[in-house]
Amino acid sequence: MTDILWTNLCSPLCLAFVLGIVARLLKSELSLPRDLYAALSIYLLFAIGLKGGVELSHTSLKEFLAPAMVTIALGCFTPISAYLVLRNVCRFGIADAAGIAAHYGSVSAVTFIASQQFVSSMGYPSEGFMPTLLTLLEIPGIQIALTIGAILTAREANAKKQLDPSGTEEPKPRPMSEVLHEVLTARSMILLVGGLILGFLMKDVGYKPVKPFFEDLFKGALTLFLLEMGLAAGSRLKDLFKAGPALVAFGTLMPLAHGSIGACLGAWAGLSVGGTTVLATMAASASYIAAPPAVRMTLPQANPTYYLTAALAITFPFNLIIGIPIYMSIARWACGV
Amino acid sequence: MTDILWTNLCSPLCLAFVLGIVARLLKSELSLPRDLYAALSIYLLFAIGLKGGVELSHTSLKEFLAPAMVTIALGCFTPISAYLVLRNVCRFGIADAAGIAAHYGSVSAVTFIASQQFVSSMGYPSEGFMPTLLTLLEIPGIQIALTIGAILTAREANAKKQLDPSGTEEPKPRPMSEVLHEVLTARSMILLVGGLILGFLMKDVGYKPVKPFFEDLFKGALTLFLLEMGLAAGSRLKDLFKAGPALVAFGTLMPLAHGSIGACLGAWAGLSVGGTTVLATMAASASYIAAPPAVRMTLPQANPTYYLTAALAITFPFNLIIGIPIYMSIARWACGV
Amino acid sequence: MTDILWTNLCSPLCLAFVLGIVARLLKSELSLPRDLYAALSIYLLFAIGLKGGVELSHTSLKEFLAPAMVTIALGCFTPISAYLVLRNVCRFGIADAAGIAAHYGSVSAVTFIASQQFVSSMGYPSEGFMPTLLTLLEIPGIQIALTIGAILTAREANAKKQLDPSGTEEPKPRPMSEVLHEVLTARSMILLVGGLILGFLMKDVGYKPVKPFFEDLFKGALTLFLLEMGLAAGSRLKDLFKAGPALVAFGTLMPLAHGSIGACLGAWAGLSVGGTTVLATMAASASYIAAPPAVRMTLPQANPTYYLTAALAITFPFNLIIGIPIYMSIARWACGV
Amino acid sequence: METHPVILLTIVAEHVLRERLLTEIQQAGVRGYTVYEVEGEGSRHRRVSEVLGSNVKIETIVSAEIADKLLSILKRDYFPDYAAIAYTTSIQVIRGEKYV
Amino acid sequence: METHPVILLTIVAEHVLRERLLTEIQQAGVRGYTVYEVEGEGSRHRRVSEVLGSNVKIETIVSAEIADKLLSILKRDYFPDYAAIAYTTSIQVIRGEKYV
Amino acid sequence: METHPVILLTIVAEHVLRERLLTEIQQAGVRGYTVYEVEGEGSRHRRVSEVLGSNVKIETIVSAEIADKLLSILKRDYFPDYAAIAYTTSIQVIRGEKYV
Ligand SMILES: Nc1ncnc2c1ncn2[C@@H]1O[C@H](COP(=O)(O)O)[C@@H](O)[C@H]1O
Ligand SMILES: Nc1ncnc2c1ncn2[C@@H]1O[C@H](COP(=O)(O)O)[C@@H](O)[C@H]1O
Ligand SMILES: Nc1ncnc2c1ncn2[C@@H]1O[C@H](COP(=O)(O)O)[C@@H](O)[C@H]1O
Ligand code: NA
Ligand code: NA
Ligand code: NA
Repeated sequence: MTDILWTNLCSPLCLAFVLGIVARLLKSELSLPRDLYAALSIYLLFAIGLKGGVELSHTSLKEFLAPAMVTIALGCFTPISAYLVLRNVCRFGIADAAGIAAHYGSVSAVTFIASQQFVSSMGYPSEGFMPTLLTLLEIPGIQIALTIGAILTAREANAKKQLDPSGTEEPKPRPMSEVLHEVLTARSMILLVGGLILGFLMKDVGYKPVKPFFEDLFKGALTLFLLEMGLAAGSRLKDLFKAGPALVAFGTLMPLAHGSIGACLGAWAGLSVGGTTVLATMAASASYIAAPPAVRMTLPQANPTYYLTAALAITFPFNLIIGIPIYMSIARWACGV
Repeated sequence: MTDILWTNLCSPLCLAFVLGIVARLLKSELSLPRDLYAALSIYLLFAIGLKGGVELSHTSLKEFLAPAMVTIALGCFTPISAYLVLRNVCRFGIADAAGIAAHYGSVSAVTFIASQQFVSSMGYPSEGFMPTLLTLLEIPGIQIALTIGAILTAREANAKKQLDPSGTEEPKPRPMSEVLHEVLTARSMILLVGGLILGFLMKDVGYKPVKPFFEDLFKGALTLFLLEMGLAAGSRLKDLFKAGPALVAFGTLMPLAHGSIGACLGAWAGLSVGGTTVLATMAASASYIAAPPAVRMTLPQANPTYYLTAALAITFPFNLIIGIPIYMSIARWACGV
Repeated sequence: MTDILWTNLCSPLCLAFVLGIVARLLKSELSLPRDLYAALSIYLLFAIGLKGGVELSHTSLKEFLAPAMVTIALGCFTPISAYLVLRNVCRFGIADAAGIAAHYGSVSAVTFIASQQFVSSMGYPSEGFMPTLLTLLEIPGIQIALTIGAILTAREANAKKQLDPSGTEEPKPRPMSEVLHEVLTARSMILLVGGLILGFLMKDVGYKPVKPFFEDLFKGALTLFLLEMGLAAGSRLKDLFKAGPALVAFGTLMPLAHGSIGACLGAWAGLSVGGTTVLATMAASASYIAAPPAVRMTLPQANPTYYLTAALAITFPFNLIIGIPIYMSIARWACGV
Repeated sequence: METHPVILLTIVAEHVLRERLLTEIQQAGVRGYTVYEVEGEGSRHRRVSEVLGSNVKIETIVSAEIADKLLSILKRDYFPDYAAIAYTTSIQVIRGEKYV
Repeated sequence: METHPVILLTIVAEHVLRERLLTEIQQAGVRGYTVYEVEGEGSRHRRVSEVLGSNVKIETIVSAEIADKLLSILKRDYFPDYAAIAYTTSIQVIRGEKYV
Repeated sequence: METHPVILLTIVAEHVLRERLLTEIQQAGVRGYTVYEVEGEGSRHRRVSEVLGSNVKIETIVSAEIADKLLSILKRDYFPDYAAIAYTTSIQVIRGEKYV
C-alpha cells in the first residue's frame, strides 16, 4: 500500500499540486494568468467529453444501464447524507450545511481525471462511458442540496418574522428555475455534455485528426492545471484553523464513507475494478467548479470559507494523494479481484 | 452528395461550430476567454503561413504564376460584383453596400482552412502555395470596396450640402493612406505573410522541430476556434430578422456565384481539383477578421449589424456546411474529373 | 563560420525574432495578448526545469560538482566586472551602472534555450544538468549588483546631505531582505527550481506521459515567444540613440568577454563542447525576466531605458544571432576539439 | 462647450452578481452602462476569487431618481448578504438628454 | 496636504477608435493618460464585440481649456457615427502643475 | 435615499509597486480597496510595459484624514522616483460608517 501511495505521490499530478501549495506557503508571486486557467479548464472538460463520446459510440446500452442507475442513486443519496451529517453531527447552521452538502453531492472533474489516470497506470483501465456518468452525477446533488437549503432557510426566516414582525425588509428570493437553468447551462455542463455528443457523432474517424491536440497533450495540460489548484489550495490553508476540526474530520471521513458506498454499488452494477474505483472517487469527491457559484448565488448566507476550504483544501488533496489508492483497494475487494 | 454533406457535417469543425450556436441559443454563459481567442487566431494564421511557406519553397514560379493572376483578378472582380448586386438588386444604401462588399471581396481564413481540410480528407490535396493565394486575395477586395464607398459617400454628402448649406459641421474624413497602412500591417497580414516568408526561408529542416506545435495541433486548435465562432454566430442569429430576407438571399447566392466563377478560373489556371475547390471557396467566402475593423473605421455610417450578420451568421455557416462540398462538385466538373 | 551564422539565422527562433522586429518597424498593431505571453513564459520555464530534473536524476554528483562551482564563480564575477566597466569606462552613474550590472550578472533563460537548441542541432548536445546551472547563475548576480548599488547610492546621498542638510525629506529605503525574498520566490525561480525538483522526483516514468506537452511542443512555443520578444526589442530600437554608443559597445563587447571567460572555465571544469558553449552563453547573456523588476523596485533612480535597451535590444539579439556561434567556436578551441 | 450635470453610479460587487446586476439596472431604465473586471477586498474579506472569480465594476450614468431607486434595491437585496458597494459621483456631460 | 482642483476627462468608445483617440488627445496637448479595456452597452446597442473588440476607456487629467477642446472634437468627429461617450469630473491633485 | 460624502482616493502607478502600495494603504487603515490593471503614459514616458508589466490602478474610499496621510506618504516615498499619480474625488455613499 505505501508503495502505491508513493508511486501516486510521485505522479506529475500530485507533484504539481504540492509545488503549488509550497509556492503559496513561500509567499511567491507565482500565479497562472486568469485566461490561462480558464483556457485549461475549457480544454480539459471538452477533451474529457470528446474522448468519452468517442468511447460511448463503442458501448452498448445494456452495459451502460446499470452503472447509470447506480450513479443517479449516488447523486440523490450523497447530498442528503452529507447534509444530515453536517447539520446533526458537525452542528453547522442550515445554510452552511446545505452549501457544503451541494459540493459533496456533486463531483470534482479533476479528481475524476486523476483517478482515471491512476487506475489505468495501475493496469485497470476504466470503462469508456465513465465521463457520461460524470455528467449524470454533476447536477442532481447541487439541486437537491440547494432545494433543501432554500426551503429550510425560508421556513426559519418565516418563523423569526412571526416572533418579531418589525424586522427589516427581506431580500427578494431567487426563483429556483433560474438556478436550475444556470447549473444546466454552466460552462462545464455545455463542454462536458457537448463534448460527449460531438465525440459520439464524429466517431474514431473524426476524432483521429484532433487527437494530438485533445489526447496527447491532456496529461501535460492537467499538470499545469494542478499547479494552479495547488496555489488555490495553498492560499486556503490558513482557513483550516478558522474552519475548525469538525470540518477537517468531515472533509476526510465523508469521502471515505461515500467512496466505500460508491465502490460497492459500482461493483454490484458490474463495473470493472477501474470503473468501480473511478465511480467511488466521484462519489467521494467534492465539486469546486460547478457548485461554488451556484451555492453563492442561491444561498448567500452560507459562508464560502467553509465550503471552499472543505472542497479545495481538505477533500481534494485527500482524495488526490490518499483517497484514490484506498478506493482502488476497496474496489478490488468489492470486485473480488 | 448527401453522403458527402453528412460526412462534412460530422467533421469536428462543423460539429464544434454547431455546438457553439446551440450553447448560445440555450443562453449558456460559455465563452472562450478573450486572450484564448486571440491566441488561437494568432496561432492559426501563423501556422497556415509557415506551412504554406515551407511548401512554397518546393514550388517553381511557373506553376504559381497563372493561379496568382487568376486570384488577383478575383480580388478585383468580387468586391465590384458584390457592390453592384447589393446596391441595385438588394437596394442597400451606398455605405452599407460598400461595407458588405468589402467583406465579400476579401476572404475568410477559417473557411479557407476548412476547405483545405475537406479536400484532403476527400483525397484531393490542394497545392502547397494556396496560402500565398490567400494573402493575395485578402487585401484588394477591402481596398476597392472602401474606395468606392469613400468616393460615393463624399459625393452624396457634397450634393446634400449644396442643397442645404446650413447643415451641421462635417466630421473630418480619414486619409485613405492611413486605412491602407492599417490593412496592410494588420495582425492577420503580418502573421500570414510573415509566416510565409519564414517558412520559405527555414525550409523543411527548420520546420521539422516546430512541426509538432504548428502542424499536429492545428486541427484541434481549429476545433476550439470554431466553437467560439459558433458562439459568435449564435449571438447574431436574432439579427437575421432585422437584416431581412434580401441579406439572407445575398449571403447564400452571392457565394454560389463567386464560387462558381472561382472554380472555373481555378481549373482554367491549371489547379488540381483540390486547389480549384479551395480557390472557389476563397472567392465565395466573406472576411470577418480583416474586413470588419477596416470598414468600421473608414465607413462608420455603414451599419455593422448588416455586414457582421451576413459574413458570420449567413455566409460562414453556409460555406462551412453546404458550400464547400458544392464547390468541390463544381471543381470536379470544371477540372473534368 | 558564415555558414554556421546563416544556418543559425534561418532557424525558426532567429527568424521569428526578426519578424517581430520588422512588424514593429512597420508599425503593425500585432502583439501577443498579455496572458499568452505570460502563459508561454510559464510553460517554457517549467518545461526547462522538468526536463533538467529528469536528466539530473541520471547524473552523478561527481560530474556535477566542478561545473556548479565554476558557475557560482561566474555568478559572483560577472556583476562586478560589468559594474566596474560601466562605471569607469562607460562613465555611468552609480545607480545606472549597478542596475545594468544586475542584468549582466544574471542570465537570460531564452538565450540559454537558444544555445541548447543550437549546440544540439550542431551535433554537440549539452549536459543534462545545464538547467540546474541556469538556476545557480540566476540569483547571485542580481543580489551582488543591487547590494553594490544600494550601499553606494546611500553613501552618496549621505554625502550630499552633509553638504546641504536642508534638502527635502528622503524616501524610506527598502530592506534588502524583502528584495532577496522577492527574487528568490519570483515566478521564474519557482518554476525553474520547482520544475527541477519535480522532474528529479518523477523520473522518466512520470515524465513520459507529460512529454508530448512539455517537450514536443517546446520549440514551437519558443518560436512564438521569440516573435513577442522581437516585438519588444523592436519597440526599443529607437532608444538605441538615446542610449548612446557607449551602451552599444558595452552590450556587445561585455558578452564577448564574459562568454570567453565562461568558455574557458567550462572546458576547465570538464564540460563537453555543448555544455561549455551553453555555459559561455549564460555568462554572456543578460537577464530580462528576473532582473528588471528587482532593479526597478530596489534602485528606482536607475533609468530603465538603459538597462532594458541594453539587455533586450542589444545583447539579446547579438547573442541570439552572432554570439552563440562564436561561443561555440571558442568552446571547441577550449575543449581541444 | 455647454455641459449638464448628471450622476455616475458605480457598483463594485462579487463576480457571480454580474448578470443579475446588469439585468437589475436595465430594468430600472438606465440608457447604457460600462462594465469591467476588477479585484478587491472589503469588509467581507473573502479571498474566494480563485473559484468564484474576482469582482465586477459597473458604471452607469443616470438621473438622480434612477440612482436613488437602484441604491434602494442594492440596499435591500444585495448589501446584506453579498460583497458589494455602490457610490455616486457628480459628473458633467455635453449631451444631457442622452442619459435621462 | 494642499490640493489643487483639476479636471478628469473620461472617454468610453468602441475599440477601433483606441489609437485614433490617443493620438487625438496627445495632439491636444495632454500631459498623460490612462487607458483600459471595458465592455458596455449604450444607445447604439451594438453587440459587435466578438469581432470588433469591446470598448476602451481613456482617462486624462487636464486643464479646463483642453477638456473643452477635446469635447468639441469628440462632438464633431466621433459622436455622430461612432459608439462613444465622454464626461468630466472635478478632482483634486497635489501636484497641480503636473497636469496643465 | 440619504447619502454621506466621503473621499475616493485613486492611485495609478507602475506595476512593480502593486503589492507595496496595497500594503501601504492597508497599514494606513483603509477599510477596503478595488484594484485593476491599466496602461498609461505620463511624464516619465517610459515604455517599459513589455517586461515590467503595465500600470495598476488602486481605488479606495476613505476619510479625509487617511486620504491626507496616504498622499503625504506617496509624495515622500513614491512620486520622486516612480511613475505614479494620485487624485481624490468627492463621492456619495449610503453606508457612511462602512468606510471610516
Ligand atoms: N473602502 C473601499 N474602497 C474601495 N473599494 C471597496 C471598499 N470597500 C469595499 N470595496 C470593494 O467592494 C467589494 C465588496 O466589498 P465588501 O462588501 O465590503 O466586502 C470589495 O471586494 C472591493 O472591491
Ligand atoms: N448611460 C451610460 N452609462 C455608462 N456608460 C455608458 C452609458 N451610455 C453609453 N455608455 C458607454 O459608452 C459606450 C458607447 O455608447 P453609445 O455611443 O451610447 O453606444 C457604451 O458601449 C458604454 O460602454
Ligand atoms: N495627466 C494624466 N492623466 C491621466 N493619467 C495620467 C496622467 N499622467 C500620468 N498618468 C498615469 O500615471 C502613470 C504614471 O505617470 P507619471 O508618473 O507621470 O509617469 C502614467 O503611466 C499614467 O497611467
Ligand atoms: Na461527490
Ligand atoms: Na471572397
Ligand atoms: Na550573464
